[in-house]
Amino acid sequence: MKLRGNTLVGGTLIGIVLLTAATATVWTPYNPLQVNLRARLKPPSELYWLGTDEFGRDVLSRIMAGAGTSVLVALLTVAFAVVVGVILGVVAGYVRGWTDRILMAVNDALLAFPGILLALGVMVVVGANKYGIVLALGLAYAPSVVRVVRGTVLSVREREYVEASRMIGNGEIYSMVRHVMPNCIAPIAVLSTSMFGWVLLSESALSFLGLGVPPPAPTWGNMLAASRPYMETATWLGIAPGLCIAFTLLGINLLGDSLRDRLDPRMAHA
Amino acid sequence: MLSYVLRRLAFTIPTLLLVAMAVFTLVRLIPGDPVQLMLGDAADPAQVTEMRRALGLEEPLPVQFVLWLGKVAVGDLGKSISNGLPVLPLMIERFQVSGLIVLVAVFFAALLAVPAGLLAAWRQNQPLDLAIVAGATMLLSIPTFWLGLLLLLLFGLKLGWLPVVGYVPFSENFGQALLYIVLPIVTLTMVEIGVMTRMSRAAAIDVLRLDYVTHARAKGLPERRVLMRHVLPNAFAPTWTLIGLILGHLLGGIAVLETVFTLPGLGRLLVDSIFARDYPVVQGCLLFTALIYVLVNLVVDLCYPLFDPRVQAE
Amino acid sequence: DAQNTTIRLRMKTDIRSTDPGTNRDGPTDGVVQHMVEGLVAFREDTSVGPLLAERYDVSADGKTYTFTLRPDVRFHNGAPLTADDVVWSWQRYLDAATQWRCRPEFTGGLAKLESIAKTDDHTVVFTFDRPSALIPATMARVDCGGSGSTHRDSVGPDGKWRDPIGTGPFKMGEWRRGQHVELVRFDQYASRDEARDGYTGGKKAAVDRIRFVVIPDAAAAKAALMSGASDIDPDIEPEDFAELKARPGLKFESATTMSMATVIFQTRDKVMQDVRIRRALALAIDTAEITDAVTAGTAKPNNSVIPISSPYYTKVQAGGYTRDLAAARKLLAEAGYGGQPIKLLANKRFKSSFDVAVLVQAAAQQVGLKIDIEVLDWATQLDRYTKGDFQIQSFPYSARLDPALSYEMVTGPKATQPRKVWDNPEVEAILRQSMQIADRGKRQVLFDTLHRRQIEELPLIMIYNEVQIAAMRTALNGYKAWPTGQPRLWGVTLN
Amino acid sequence: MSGPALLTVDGLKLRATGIGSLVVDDVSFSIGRGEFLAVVGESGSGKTMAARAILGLLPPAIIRVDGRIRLDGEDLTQATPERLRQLRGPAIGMVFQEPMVSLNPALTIGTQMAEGLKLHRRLSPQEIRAKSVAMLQRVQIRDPERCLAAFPHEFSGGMRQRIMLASVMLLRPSLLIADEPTTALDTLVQREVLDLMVELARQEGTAVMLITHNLGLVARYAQRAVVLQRGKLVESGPAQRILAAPTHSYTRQLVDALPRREAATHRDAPGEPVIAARGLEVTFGGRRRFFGRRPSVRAVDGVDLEVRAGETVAVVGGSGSGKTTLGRAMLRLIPASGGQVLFRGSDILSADRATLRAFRLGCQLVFQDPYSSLDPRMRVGQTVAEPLRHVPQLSAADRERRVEEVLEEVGLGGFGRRLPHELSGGQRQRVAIARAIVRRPVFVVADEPVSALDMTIQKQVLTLFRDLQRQRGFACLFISHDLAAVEEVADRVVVMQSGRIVEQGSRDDIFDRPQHDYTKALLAASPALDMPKPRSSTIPVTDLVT
Ligand SMILES: Nc1ncnc2c1ncn2[C@@H]1O[C@H](COP(=O)(O)OP(=O)(O)OP(=O)(O)O)[C@@H](O)[C@H]1O
Ligand SMILES: Nc1ncnc2c1ncn2[C@@H]1O[C@H](COP(=O)(O)OP(=O)(O)OP(=O)(O)O)[C@@H](O)[C@H]1O
Ligand SMILES: [Mg+2]
Ligand SMILES: [Mg+2]
Repeated sequence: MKLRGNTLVGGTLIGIVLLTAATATVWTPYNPLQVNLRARLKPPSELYWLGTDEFGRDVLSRIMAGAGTSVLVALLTVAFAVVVGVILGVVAGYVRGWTDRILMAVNDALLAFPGILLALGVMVVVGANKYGIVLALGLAYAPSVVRVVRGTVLSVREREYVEASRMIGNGEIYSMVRHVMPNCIAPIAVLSTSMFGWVLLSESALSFLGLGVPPPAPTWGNMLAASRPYMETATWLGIAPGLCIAFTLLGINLLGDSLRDRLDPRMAHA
Repeated sequence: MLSYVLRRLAFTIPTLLLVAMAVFTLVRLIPGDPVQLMLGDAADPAQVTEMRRALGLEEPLPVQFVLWLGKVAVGDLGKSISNGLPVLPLMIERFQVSGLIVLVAVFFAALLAVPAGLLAAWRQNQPLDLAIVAGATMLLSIPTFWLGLLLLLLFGLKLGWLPVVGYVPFSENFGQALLYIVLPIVTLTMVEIGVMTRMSRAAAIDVLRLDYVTHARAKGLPERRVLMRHVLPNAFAPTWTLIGLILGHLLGGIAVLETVFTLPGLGRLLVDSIFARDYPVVQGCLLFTALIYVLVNLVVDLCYPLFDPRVQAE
Repeated sequence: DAQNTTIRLRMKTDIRSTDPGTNRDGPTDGVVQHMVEGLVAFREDTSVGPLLAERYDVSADGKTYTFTLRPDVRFHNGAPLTADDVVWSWQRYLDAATQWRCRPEFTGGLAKLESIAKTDDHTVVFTFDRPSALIPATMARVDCGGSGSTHRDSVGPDGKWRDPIGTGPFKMGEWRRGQHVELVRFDQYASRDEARDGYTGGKKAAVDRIRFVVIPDAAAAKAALMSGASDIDPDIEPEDFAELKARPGLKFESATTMSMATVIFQTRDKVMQDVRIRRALALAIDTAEITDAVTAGTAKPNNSVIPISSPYYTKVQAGGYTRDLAAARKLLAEAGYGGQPIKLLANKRFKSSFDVAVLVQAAAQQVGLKIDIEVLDWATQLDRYTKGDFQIQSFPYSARLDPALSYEMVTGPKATQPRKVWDNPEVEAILRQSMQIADRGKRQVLFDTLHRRQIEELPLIMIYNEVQIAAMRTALNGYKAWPTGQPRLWGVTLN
Repeated sequence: MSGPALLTVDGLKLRATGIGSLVVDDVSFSIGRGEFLAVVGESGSGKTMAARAILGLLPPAIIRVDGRIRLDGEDLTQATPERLRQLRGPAIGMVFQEPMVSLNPALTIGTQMAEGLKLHRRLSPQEIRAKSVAMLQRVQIRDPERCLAAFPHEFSGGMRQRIMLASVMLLRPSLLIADEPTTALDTLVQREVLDLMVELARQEGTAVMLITHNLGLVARYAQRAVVLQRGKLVESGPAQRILAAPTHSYTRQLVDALPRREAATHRDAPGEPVIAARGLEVTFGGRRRFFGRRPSVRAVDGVDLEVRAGETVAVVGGSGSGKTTLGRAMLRLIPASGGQVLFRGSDILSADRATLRAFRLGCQLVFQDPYSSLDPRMRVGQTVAEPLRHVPQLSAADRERRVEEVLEEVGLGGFGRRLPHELSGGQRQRVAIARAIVRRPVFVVADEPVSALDMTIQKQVLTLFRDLQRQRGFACLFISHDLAAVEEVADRVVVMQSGRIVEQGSRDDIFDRPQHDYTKALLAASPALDMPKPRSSTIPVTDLVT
């Protein structure tokens, strides 16, 4: 099977991110947590390739050290939201009736909750730790997945091949898993890759509720958020994590698209 | 149809009740106390208790809940702890700001994103597609505050075309109001374009390979018409669901945007109230957004058969 | 045109109400103080002077205060200020239903206000159950609304607060919630003859209107200032100072305020109860360096609870900790500290709180103290503070204009008030003494003792007093920053 | 050939990129104005692809590697996309093979019909509407006004096919390509539709390229015919000549395979009915509108029917008469609004789970629209293997063998790795058949199972059915418009009209002594009956497998 451009570019980008994360576990140019008040807000130079932040910490080191955490948190959150969302969405859309109504009532209730409140609630329940953010954001995003999946299922379940599956004597659950779900892939793929980006960005928003990755450990999200007051005076502070997020997202999208094409046998020869 | 709508509306009641109950418990469960915040580091314990009693916060929770619910049932959402104003008019006033921005922005976003997605799907894996996908992805990875501030600095400060802070209601001065609201709308539109583009692209790719598209082409329809008339309606369903979601989400939460552009909107009210532990306002806002949410989704569901007539409205 | 000048001043948050000293916060006080005035008020140097009173006399036993009102003062509705109005205002304050913030002070906390009586139209007599040096200062307290006198029409027939009808240089204009509060010049304002001095002295308004514009976002506020959408931002972020300074058309005014950035300890905590560990931390940090980094070089370090701008701040108070890593390590070893992690609470609502936390953590690491930062939202942190449920906090204290009040903020019995960080009966006794006597020299001695004990016992590490920098357009003349941190727009002109 | 050639196809070669083989291999033919050309051939021989190549609408996986296509002297292979677009519709009209998937589910029939006219002819909306209604009337759609406002899924297979035909013919193209346009039509409508095409050819000089398996139609309507086999053109010439005296062996096989009546297999004492419908009624509620609802349609109206073990009951009747609905209702795929369906004596409309499951495992359906009934993401092998999940104690290897066997039986050996969209229409139909019979059910509803198959494969499939019936004794409800096929396989025949059974009886009774006028008309209109029955037929069916 020939490698297409998208796959190559996407794979390279993600590869770089993973490689960076792996490298950071053994080596970074400086200690990413090392405060150096004499070298505050230094622009990029030979000494500090990406400059330093308001505490004189090396931005490059922090970018590297933050890669792993950022990606892991985003990955876990998306996985949580998608798994929960797809299961409930498919069930609601496929079974319909009262199950659907009850699920949707709860779902809509959850949807109406702002992330901050959910996060504060989660904080109380699970305490302040890294996984709190996964839970909080996962809970915030899962209802959207439920809605989108349910919508698609509503239309897919009317297709004749689902009827055919029932005709064969396949159980409803099997039909859901085998025939309905694969044909809902497209919107789920889009939503989950987009969500990946949202999590990378909003992870920092929650860090001030005690839910984020505990400071001073860097993540791209909290680096970006912290760069805000220096948007004009120390542009590099925001640009570095911003570009990292953008390229990771682009990589994931490209890779996701080509993966989807590959998973979709209809596209194999196109 | 009418009975269906009524039935659906009846189903909003359990949802709202659920929201009411959850919000009520949650806001009281999380640490922090409005009175404490008001009195700050100089709080005198006795005074705290007294003020809490005056606000009705010293009653047992179930009693508070029932009292509150009873008032809500007759349309009284209570008064803000922060500034003593009745919650309902406060919310409605703020909602007019957020609602307008969100509706217009989502409308424009859809107007731009859906055709862009179609175009990308149509030229799948070609340079145009790659450009659109890359653009959408970039937009997805720019935080609202960043983009908003950038636009603010560019158009407000560098070019001086638009005012930097503030808000004027449309009822007061239409032209002025427009100036104040342009940037927030543009920002929000750009932020929402990303995901919508990708959603419509994905759906369109699926539809484009169906036979009726080929058949439409066999009729000699121009590609534009094939895309707009034959692909779009069938590919629109997931995007439509998404629009419903975005609308619902945003109506309750464009706090960041409202902060950057200094707009007195509902999102800021809600977030400020959460941080101030202003229970009545939080409860009211959430009940309100939940209601809006349910209504938006009802409309979304009602419109569903328009795109896929095979799906019956139950 | 000059006929209709408006000064637009940036506010971070909307005001909570216009009722002095009740439903309030910093910005609320700032706005309300333009409209209402009390009998006394703070001077520039944080001493107390008369405002509505022409003068006041204290009886020998210190229990009776006689205020003589200025004769020409008028309320915003044109009515002259009389002793009745003062009595009415105070009765309202002392009514529990009003929820006046400082009511506890006057119902026994500081002293019990036993009676307020008018002797004639321009004389009011306050009688307390015991003497206290702090009575005038408390009456002047900004967070008490300056105990402002208002006309009874400020309250509706239902007893609810409407708009303030005060005697200040500006009267209520329009309040657009979430957007701005506009005040209009009070043309019949009877100013004192002296020059402007804190909240008292000459207070004649020089512009027609002032508008307090709510701009929560610092970046937006900066843009507003640079684009001319606001005329003055009385409290810019320190990190913006350098950038704004480079801009033409702007000028600056700064003053060291009395609010404090501190690191407080829970001395009942298993680990933190050992003073050697607290001292190790104090020796590990370089207060000057932290202050410099957090405030972008604008503030000066201060290890004393007494603010630098206080007249009681002397050489003694300037004595604090000096960094000594070796000593710190030694202390830790002596204390048998085994590397157990210590939680440091901070918040991002006050950026300095978080920044201080990060720097303290980094400093602690150098001597082997393992500190984990936990960031909370402000309400949660405050709750933990109030309950005393923490090990260390990076905590911002609000301004207290009298040293005794500053110490009062941190000391007290933990049993009844868990938020107090310094629980020592001896210290409390000294403090009580400092509150009763009025003699400046004697008080200084007491405060010096308190300072030495604070350095010794280490219930908290005071780091610096916030410097407030106001940035304004060069067209704005006559604005002056002062230690309360509150803006004052009388006497300010806009060309 | 009458007049100069309108369309010339010269040395056309099409390659499937995925598989790498030529699906059309050096095919040349031409059509003159007003000429009626029949394209016949094996299922999967490349007829559809050749036709789509003319329009320049090949699926992405198929590329033209060689050959020229000229229309009126203009080389279409060199034309710009814009030029091609202009030609499509008014110059070349094509009716696609699978009407079910060629109509846009989201648009009303009216919109879809009006589109072409709006684009290519300057007409007012009223005129467009009038023309649409008239054309729908011509193809015998009842209540055409209502039809315009309805959505595709509300129509029967045959109705959709007619709608497709109508919408293409509305434009009066100079070249009409009709890819098996009558597979879902009853003989009466079929005749009407083809007469319409002939009329077009006569009046407007339209050249008609008719792709079909129905040799009866070829004989009756076509002037010339070309025969395709495995992508190659094996014979061409005047239609009558080819049918009467085929020269190529494949053509001979085709003609020989024409169905003919065999002795009804009145099996050893037909036992209990496997399945029976009693007073079955199905009503479609009509679509909800914003206010009120549309009047409902009673698609099946009080039907009594029994199918016994080992018996094939054919259901014939007009398009839209409720055959599919009846079949689906008997399988409980759509809710019945009245009556009973008894499976081995117990009513399955009110059955409990266990009974229902036994019923599901015992019964199968060959969908009228095979394409939609195949999961687009599943390979042929997976699709056919799926029913075997429910056969206990079947090893993976056994299962695979069984799948291979069945695919072989329907002539799809080696197609296991293909996906539905990589198949021809007839191949898809066979996948659907294979799926239905792989588990050896006791009752099958076969809805037009051979409509897209050429004669040789049709024969093979029908033989397969009969063999299974003989060996396993399964019962079959055989829904078909193809009276010749019915005549070959049915034991009993049921004639439906407007949801009611108007006549039923043994095959011989119905074919030889029809009572009802409708039955008589249907039989009279069957083109296959016009054909002289070929006599020699000794080639074993299995040799014909591709
Ligand atoms: N996308 C594809 N990839 C690979 N092979 C394909 C694809 N589409 C069609 N084919 C193959 O091309 C051949 C020709 O298909 P075509 O649809 O033209 O057959 P046909 O003559 O119309 O048959 P039928 O009478 O069954 O409709 C078939 O063998 C089919 O399997
Ligand atoms: N979902 C539906 N909604 C409304 N009407 C329907 C629906 N499905 C079928 N019908 C109507 O029911 C009638 C019978 O349809 P059915 O599909 O059973 O016909 P058929 O006999 O199988 O025809 P054909 O031979 O053309 O396939 C038709 O008039 C059709 O319009
Ligand atoms: Mg074909
Ligand atoms: Mg049918």
